[in-house]
Amino acid sequence: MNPMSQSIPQAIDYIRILPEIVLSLFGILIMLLDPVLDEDSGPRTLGIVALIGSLGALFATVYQAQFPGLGFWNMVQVDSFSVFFHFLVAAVTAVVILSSFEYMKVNDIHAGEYYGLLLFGAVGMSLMSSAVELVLIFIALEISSISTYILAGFRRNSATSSESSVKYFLLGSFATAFFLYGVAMMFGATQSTNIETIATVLRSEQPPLLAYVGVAMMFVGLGFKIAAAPFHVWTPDVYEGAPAPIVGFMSTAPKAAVFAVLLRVMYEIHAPGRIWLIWVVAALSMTLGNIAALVQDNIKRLLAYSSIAHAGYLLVAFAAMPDNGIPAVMFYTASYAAMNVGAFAVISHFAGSGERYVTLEDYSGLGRRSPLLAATLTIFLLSLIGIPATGGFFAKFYVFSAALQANLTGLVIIGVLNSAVAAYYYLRIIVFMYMREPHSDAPIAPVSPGLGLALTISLVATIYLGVLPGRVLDYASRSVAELLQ
Amino acid sequence: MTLNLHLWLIPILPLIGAAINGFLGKRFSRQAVVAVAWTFSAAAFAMAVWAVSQFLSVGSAPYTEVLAHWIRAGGFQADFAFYLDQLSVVMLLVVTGVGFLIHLYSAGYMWEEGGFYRFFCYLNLFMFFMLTLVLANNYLVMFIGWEGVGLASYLLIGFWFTKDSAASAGKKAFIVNRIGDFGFLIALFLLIKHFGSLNFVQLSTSIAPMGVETAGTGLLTSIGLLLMVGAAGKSAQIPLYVWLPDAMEGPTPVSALIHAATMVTAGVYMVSRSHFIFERAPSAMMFVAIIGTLTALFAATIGIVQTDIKKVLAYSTVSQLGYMFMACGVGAFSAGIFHLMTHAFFKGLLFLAAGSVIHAVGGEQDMRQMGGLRSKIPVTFWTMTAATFAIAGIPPLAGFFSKDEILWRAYSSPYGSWIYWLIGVVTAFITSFYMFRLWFMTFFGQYRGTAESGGAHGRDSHGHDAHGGHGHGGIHESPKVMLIPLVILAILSVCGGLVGIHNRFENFLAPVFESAHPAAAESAPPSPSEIQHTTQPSSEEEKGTETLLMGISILAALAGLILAWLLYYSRPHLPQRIANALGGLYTAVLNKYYVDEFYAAVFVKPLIAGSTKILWHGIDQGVIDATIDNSAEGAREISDSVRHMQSGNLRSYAGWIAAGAALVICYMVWLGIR
Amino acid sequence: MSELNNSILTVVTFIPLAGAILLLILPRRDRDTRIIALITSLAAFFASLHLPVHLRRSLPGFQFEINNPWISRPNIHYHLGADGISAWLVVLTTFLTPLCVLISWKSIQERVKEFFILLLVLETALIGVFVALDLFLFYFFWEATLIPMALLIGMYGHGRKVYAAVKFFLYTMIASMFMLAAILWLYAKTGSFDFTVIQSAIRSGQVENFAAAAPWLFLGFFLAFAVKVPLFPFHTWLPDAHVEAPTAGSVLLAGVLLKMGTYGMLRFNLGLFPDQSRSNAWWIMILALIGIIYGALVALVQPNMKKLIAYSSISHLGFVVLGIFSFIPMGVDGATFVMLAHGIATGGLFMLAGILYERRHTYQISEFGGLATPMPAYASFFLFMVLASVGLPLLNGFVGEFLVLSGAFQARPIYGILAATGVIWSACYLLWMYQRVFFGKVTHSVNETLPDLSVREKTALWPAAAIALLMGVAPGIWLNAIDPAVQYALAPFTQLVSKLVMR
Amino acid sequence: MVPLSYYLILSGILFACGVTGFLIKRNIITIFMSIELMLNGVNLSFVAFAAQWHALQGQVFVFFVMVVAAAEAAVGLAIIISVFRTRETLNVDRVDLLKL
Amino acid sequence: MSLHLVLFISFGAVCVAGAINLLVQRHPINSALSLVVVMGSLAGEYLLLGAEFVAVVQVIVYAGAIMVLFVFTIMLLNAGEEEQTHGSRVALLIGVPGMVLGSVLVTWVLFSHSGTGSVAAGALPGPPKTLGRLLFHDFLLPFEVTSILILIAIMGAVVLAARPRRIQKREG
Repeated sequence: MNPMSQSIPQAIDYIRILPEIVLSLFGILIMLLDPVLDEDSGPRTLGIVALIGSLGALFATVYQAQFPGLGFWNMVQVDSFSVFFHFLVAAVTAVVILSSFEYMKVNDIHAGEYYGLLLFGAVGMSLMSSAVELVLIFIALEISSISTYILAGFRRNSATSSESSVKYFLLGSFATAFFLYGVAMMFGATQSTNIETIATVLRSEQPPLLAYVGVAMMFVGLGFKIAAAPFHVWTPDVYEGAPAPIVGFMSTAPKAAVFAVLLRVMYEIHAPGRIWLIWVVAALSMTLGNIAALVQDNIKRLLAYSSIAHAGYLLVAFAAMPDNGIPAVMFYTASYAAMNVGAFAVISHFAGSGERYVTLEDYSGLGRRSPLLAATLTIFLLSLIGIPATGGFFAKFYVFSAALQANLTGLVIIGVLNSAVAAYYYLRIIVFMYMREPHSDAPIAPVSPGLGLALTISLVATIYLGVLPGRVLDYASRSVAELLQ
Repeated sequence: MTLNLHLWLIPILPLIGAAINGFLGKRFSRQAVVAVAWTFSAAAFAMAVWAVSQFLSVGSAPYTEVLAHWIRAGGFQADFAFYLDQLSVVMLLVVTGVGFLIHLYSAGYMWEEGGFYRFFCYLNLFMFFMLTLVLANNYLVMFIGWEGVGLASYLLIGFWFTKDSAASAGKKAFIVNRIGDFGFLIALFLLIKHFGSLNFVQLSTSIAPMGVETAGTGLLTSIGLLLMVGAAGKSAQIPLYVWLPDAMEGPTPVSALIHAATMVTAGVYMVSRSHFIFERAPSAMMFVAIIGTLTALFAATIGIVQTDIKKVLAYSTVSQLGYMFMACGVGAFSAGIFHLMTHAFFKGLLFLAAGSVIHAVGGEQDMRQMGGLRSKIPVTFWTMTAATFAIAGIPPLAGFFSKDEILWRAYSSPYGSWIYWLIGVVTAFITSFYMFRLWFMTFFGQYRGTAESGGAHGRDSHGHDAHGGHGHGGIHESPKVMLIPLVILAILSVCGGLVGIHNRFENFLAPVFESAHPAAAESAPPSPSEIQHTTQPSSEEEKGTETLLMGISILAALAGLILAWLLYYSRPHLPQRIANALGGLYTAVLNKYYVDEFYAAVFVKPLIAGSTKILWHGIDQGVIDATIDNSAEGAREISDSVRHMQSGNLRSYAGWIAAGAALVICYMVWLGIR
Repeated sequence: MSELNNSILTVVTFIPLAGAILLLILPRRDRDTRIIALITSLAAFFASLHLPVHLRRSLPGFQFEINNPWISRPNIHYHLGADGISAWLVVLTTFLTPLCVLISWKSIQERVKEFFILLLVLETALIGVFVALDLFLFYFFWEATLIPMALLIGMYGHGRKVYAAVKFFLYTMIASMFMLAAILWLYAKTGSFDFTVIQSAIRSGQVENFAAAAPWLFLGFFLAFAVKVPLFPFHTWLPDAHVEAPTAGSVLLAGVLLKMGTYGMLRFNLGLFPDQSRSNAWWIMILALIGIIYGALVALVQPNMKKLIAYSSISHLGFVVLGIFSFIPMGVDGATFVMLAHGIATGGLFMLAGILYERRHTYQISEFGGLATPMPAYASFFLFMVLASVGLPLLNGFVGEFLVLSGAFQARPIYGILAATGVIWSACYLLWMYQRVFFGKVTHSVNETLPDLSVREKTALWPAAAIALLMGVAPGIWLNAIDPAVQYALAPFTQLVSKLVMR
Repeated sequence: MVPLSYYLILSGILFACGVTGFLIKRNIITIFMSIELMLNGVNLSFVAFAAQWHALQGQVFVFFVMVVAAAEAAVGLAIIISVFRTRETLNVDRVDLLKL
Repeated sequence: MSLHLVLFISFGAVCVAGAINLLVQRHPINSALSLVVVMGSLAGEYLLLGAEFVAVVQVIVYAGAIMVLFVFTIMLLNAGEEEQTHGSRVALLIGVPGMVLGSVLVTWVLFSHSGTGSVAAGALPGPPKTLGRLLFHDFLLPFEVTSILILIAIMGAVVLAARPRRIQKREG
């Protein structure tokens, strides 16, 4: 089964998983440091270590990009596609770590495990994007999921946090079981768990019925992870309960990774009959997400619904034909990551200790109380609406034009109408911030340098993607060309 | 053409005056203000005289002067260009002359008023617009003046703006004029659409080849009708005359200048300016004639019972304007213009004299509060007398010639008919009756008012605060500056008619109205100008009838005089009895046939109510906004129901997922076995 | 010179933005903020004067063009250009902004910095809308105007400001979504956003199944513009927005923002879909008519001064749409001219209303009366502006309306006649309002002591008045630039006509 | 000789039971057990297919699934404990602070 | 009726019985025990298929370690009879029918379209040697990665199960 002659992995193999290695090493380092550091200075140090780790992963990714190819006997494949997602995951992790510093202090969360889990989770997500073997994909998926299960429950003293954790965990495992069953059927249908082989088998002849069911089951599992309707039900509860920075993290990085998997599974193995399945799911997600968000008063929950809607937009691109669709997806994940992480960073700062201030009412008059913070959040929200000059606009733009080129006019119309509806609830937040008088003029804590840096980064990214989206998109489409050749 | 008349200076001069007074007048002393106003109006008059003399000296060929481009868009073109021919000569002289006199007069009349500079600013502004109107060489520039004089009259009527009645009168005047302008505009659009130009000369040349629209309808007819609508608005003809009586809220000089001598005649001028259209649209002509005739009679009847001295004059103005339109309607444009001129003299005079009377009795306008003023204010009395006899048409005064000319044309012209003539004569009778009524009530009998109280009375009657402050008790003759214009105008209205003897005036204007005969004249009724020529050496029986009719109209005038003497001098108690006898009719006439009330009930109130209830509250808020808000509400409800999917119960969530999975599986299986 | 010609549009467009950024980084000191804002806007104004001055009247098509690739995929170009129409609209914008700064000098007392930043950003966006020749860029600026305006209303307005702001935002946002869809379709089929490229592609019939899609595309664009104008059924956001907006907001809203809609119709609906425009003209003109009369009648009965002016804007913009869809050069010239004239006149009226609001903090007409006595200068300015928007000859309102009406009349006489009644209505509602506010005796004792115009206010009002007069006396200055552009824009229609004639 | 489809059916039944358990059981721990049940079902089908294709990845996969299940069990039970600590109940129907 | 079939059916019967018992039992302990039964019998099925290694691991890891963990937790939290609350109509009205529909379909597919033949007992040649080679060579990476998974599991258990630090502080 393995063409390779040598029986032990070579250096090149390790390079192909270099980012993962870096991340895990730093994770372990943190775990080792955690006990020996003292209570006060500890968290900060650990945070910095973790930051270094994620940055290391970033550089490792860049370095790795020069050595495309398969590694570990067709387990992982490094191509610009995987590099893109590696980069994304590492970057998101770094920003989230930055934005976590003060959150940890305010909510005194035990830093060690927190950062460790972040890094390990990042390992899983990175692996997902590069794995070409269902076994590995499965394990990576589990790594990222389990770490996020735990992170969701990290606000130890709050009932909601543990509740969100348990809900996420049980439903997640439930979905995983589906995914697994799907894999089993795929295996049954094609005698293999390697994506390449599966692809060849499925391409060769009319795929057996078993394969269809397998795809269906896998789609259920993955659809759950990306919070696509009707498998989205967990999202609002979990996002509401989980710590704000973590929500920023798990609404972007794992999602991106799962989308990578979905791309591989759906396109590379030419899963039969994907278009209409995704069509319906996309329409459903957009509509449900946006409509439900209209009346939300808890901002975290509101953004949770909006993330469902955004998953819908992403799926629109999925439904489009690959050569335009996939770049659109990649771009969308990138810009969505930028704006959502940023938004949640602001929220996490404003929420205060124990996340007391998370309702819209609390946001009234924010424009007066701290203009800069409000302005930042406004830009992120505008990007989420899809106003030009922000990443969100081009994301939607590429998605819709891809869909139009695939003659999915109906879907585009639904999407456009949805984004019109969506404008309302994002606008509500802005209205509260600028057009309402503040209830309490309790001074807002000054933004810590870490958070400030995080906000700046995500702001710059959002604007950059909105003003000069060309390079990113070019990269994406090149990688897709590789992927599909 | 070699000679350059600098016509543009004539309107511009008053404008400069207006600008100076408008911007700086506040800081000026009254003398300075007057100086400015006089200088520029006088300059305009002088300029006009000079230009006219030049014009006549070089053989009075029509003269055009292009000052600058104005509108040039999409092939259409209208320039600031002026045009001088015999017709505009007459108007020019009348406007500048009478205008200047009234400037003189106003200085005395308004001396004590607040906002002195404002008044003269407006007055000069009016001169500017009126002259633009008169000198325009195309309809659009004419329209500038047309609207401009409307504005000026709006401002001047509302001069005492603290008085609500004055303010509303001004507004009413402007809006009613606007209704007329609407017709005017449409006419212009028609002209543009079909002839691509608004220039009088070009139009007349391009219309010249067109035949007479005997069918009674057609392009020119509709243009004519629409123009007449405009004219009716400006010259207060039925049904748009309602604004003029209210306009008497303005200071008396204004009434004299704008609402008697010049502005209100703009309609007549415009119609005769457009003669080349009307001559080819008989039915339009008939329309004009009928409107004119009816207005003449109608207004005259109202005039009988008015007690406010200015209101009487106002209605008489309306009816006189009716005469002029009657003239135009029967194709006797020159006669119309002739009457326009004489009317400018004697009606201007009447108003000024009335102003002098009011001034004398301290702001009182009700004739029942006057009487016996003959001795107290002799100059005013004599000038007034001249004017009264003139308007009544007692030969040999100005009014006689012009009115008689009109009546004769109305009878003899191919467009005319004996009905016009009959009504004309009746009107003439009524006119002389109510004019002499005014004359008798004002100057004869016992003085019924109280001058001292008059001073106080003046305050609220209109802003004559000055007269209270003036400190003079009793009735007094007006200052020189007011009397001089009276005298001049009196002379003019006595002998102004003589220019009309042996159709001199006609022949003077003939080139204008000759300029464009209808083509195929033989098929059509001969044009008035032709008539004029054929009637030049009029045959015997023609002569006979003319003299006969002349006699009748003179008799009518005298009858009016006698009747008035009877009722208001020898037997002053009679009128009341008659009034009681007539009862309902009398009150109807007294209330001006309830026309204003009618308009208010039929147009104004429904409009306001409709827009409020139906449009604003109904459609805007009731339908559109309601739809928006309801849909938003609906969206919110849907959203609320959707979020209940999130029951918070883990097992329900699992249920959703399982169901979803089932659906997906179904779909894929169906896909597979298909 | 030539390189200036190439860069001038960029300069004009981004001067205000630069000022805004400057304000952003400078510490908040209110007085300096105001002064900087004023200087910036003035600079923009003088820079913009370059356009009409150096515009070649003889050349058809766009000038001062700059066309650099911006984004490779999709190939979006930074393509700016101006013709006679847009050049003057730009100048209108840059002309009104300094006045807005002056007029809000005192009235804005808190969050001054934000206010002027928003104002300047708005100006940049507005200019951009008029000069963008890349559909994408156009849409970009189009949306960019939305946020600052909404914030201006919502943050500095009064009364139900939030409702107004949200209403304004959603109306326009949702409508422009349809335009976006249409633009995307065009891009998907032509692979370009460049206006001229798409235009030529359409005219040469290279766009596949364009015929089928054209009606929808036309509607997509039209809806976005119609809401902005606003045409009859979509107009209800305007009165609310105006009443609640701060003075400067209203001035720019009425003065420029609404023109975006009509400009869009003229440039894109006519430019890209001549046949559709022609076939849809009849109902669009009917909507415009309804707008004219309906707006006027509702204005007639408004108890609120600002609302009245707002409805009058609806009526006036109806004229513009009518003129545009008459396809007669006269009419379109007039329509463009009305855009400018209305910008000045109504802008002036709103400024005056705002001045009164500063003194009395109400717009209710019933609160006033006899104001001509305490504040004569104010009264005369007000009267002047009223006359200008009533359309008195020699003032700017007349020329445009006259051309529009005669154009409409030539196209469809009945429409022309009905529209001409607007002449009467405008006189009715404006003069009535004027009478109720200024004439008669002073009814409320508060008003007896109202101070007359201050020097600052006069400096804000004089330019507007002067321009209003100049536009009325010498419209040629504007028309000779507008006319060629219009002729060029209407070329396909005249061709169409000639084709019909040939058949 | 037994048709492999029997094994597959058995796995299907187990999986279905697991799903049912998730749907109807109230006790969180029991629900977690039903998940394990599902996983077992999956495992069985893996092995069965492996037997069919004589491909050992099937078994390897099962091995990994077990490891994952173990890890999940550890984490899951920890989570359940923390929930119990904050909520004093194991009944899912009572764990619904987060809703709508 | 071969021995193989008999054994399959008997194991299968026990297995299904256990599964159903898991569902019907009200007390978690009973459910846990019935789950053990299920797993044990599954191990039997594996043996029948000749996957000895899997069977053994099944017994050791699953029936052993994991279930012990379960029982331990149940004891720790001394969870009692589950009360009959009616929290969710959705689960019953939508979930269960969906489940039934889905499983019917899947079962049908597996039965008729699985493309599988029939095997003799112990058909799968799975000597641990080859399996080990596969595990440590081809699947080396996943194998190593599982270590991280377990690491996470440990951390998670520590974090979540440990009492909140505040409380500790209060005590100490």
